[in-house]
Amino acid sequence: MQVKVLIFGQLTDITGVSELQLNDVSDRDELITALNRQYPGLADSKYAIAVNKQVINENIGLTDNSTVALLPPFSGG
Amino acid sequence: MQVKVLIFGQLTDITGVSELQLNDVSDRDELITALNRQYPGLADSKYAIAVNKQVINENIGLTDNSTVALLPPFSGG
Amino acid sequence: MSDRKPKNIFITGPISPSFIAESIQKHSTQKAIGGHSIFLGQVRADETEGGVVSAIEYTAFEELAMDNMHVIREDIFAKYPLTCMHVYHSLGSIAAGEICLFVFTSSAHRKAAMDACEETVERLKAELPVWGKEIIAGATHQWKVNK
Amino acid sequence: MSDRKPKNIFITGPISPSFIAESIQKHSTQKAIGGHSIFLGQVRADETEGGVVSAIEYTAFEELAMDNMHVIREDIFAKYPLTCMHVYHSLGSIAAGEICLFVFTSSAHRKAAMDACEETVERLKAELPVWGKEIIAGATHQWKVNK
Repeated sequence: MQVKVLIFGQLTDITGVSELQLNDVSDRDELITALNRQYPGLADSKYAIAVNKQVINENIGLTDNSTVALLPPFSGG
Repeated sequence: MQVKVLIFGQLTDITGVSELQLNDVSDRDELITALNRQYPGLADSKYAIAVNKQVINENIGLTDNSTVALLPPFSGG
Repeated sequence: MSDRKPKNIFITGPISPSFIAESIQKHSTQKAIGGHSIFLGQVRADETEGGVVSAIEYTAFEELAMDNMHVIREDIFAKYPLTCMHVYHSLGSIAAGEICLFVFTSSAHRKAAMDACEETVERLKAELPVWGKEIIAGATHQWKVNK
Repeated sequence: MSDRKPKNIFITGPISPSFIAESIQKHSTQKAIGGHSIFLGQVRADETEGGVVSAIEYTAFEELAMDNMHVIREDIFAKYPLTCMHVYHSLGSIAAGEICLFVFTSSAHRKAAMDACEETVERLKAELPVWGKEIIAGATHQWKVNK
């Protein structure tokens, strides 16, 4: 199973990329754990998570080809 | 003694002119009386009076070359 | 009172979009500005008993209007941290669809610019000796009333 | 939900005064409009610890931003009697002094246009996934924080 992760704003300073693929993460919590292992700076960062453009506030299952976005606080306008 | 009277807005529909001279009116009340005699429609009209660009709310004396303005409700913007 | 002098706010005829664009452009050198608020009054083709309004013909007691606008400007600058304020009002005949009022406030932050713009619009409608004569298609007219 | 479709609000590069003028001009045919309210966001040359901001580089999660803007638009149209609303936000590098946000609301009467404009600005700053990276003269950067 593959999940696409989009990274935005100041989080790209930590990841160095704006998009990556994660394999074998079955839900949000596993995804966060995998991300924090790969990019320890993310653990200290504030961000919301959207799955397929829906912001989620609790753990949910991910499916193949889910697109997950990491959204730090907005600063448009 | 001469007083210049400036007429604005809908009041010009009554007077037909936007400026006139009145002689021998020594204060505001005499001026109003003279205007109402000349243009009876003014007696039924709502307007403020400014003397030398100061809006006045009570009777005051007029001097030679005073400029009096008749100001119906504003409708700019 | 500051040393700001009463400015002529009147323009003969409608206020053109290109005039507005030029006014906006001029502010690009003022790099402390973070927000501009603009209000534009546009002449409506209102349906009235006598017919449809085709234009408004604006007249003013110009000298008194400029004095009163100066007081409004001073009050607004005292109340809000503005970088600048510009106000233009048309005189003469302004056709329906054309712009007759342009109020433009700028500040470091949006809230001051927006609040100042709104308050300026409200005050100038109430305090400037300006009159609008609504021209009805078919040669009659009636006088505008501000709400 | 009405039949209004999500619109692309993003423009690459700064929003030019002439674009704003064209947008205003297009409304001259809409003769029920009495008031336009416009908010413009301009990039400030803020002094920061690291130096002076020379530009802001905007990025967005565009698809989600357009969805969220659609919701805001529907809410604002449901709440205020607007004739129209236009919103544009810049992407890419916008130099200090240039315009990065253009919100434009029109209504028969001024109050609705002004209130709707202000509420739209507040909501889009809070709800659109857009990020501003402040470029500091001298090659460093920091991320903008909305207040």
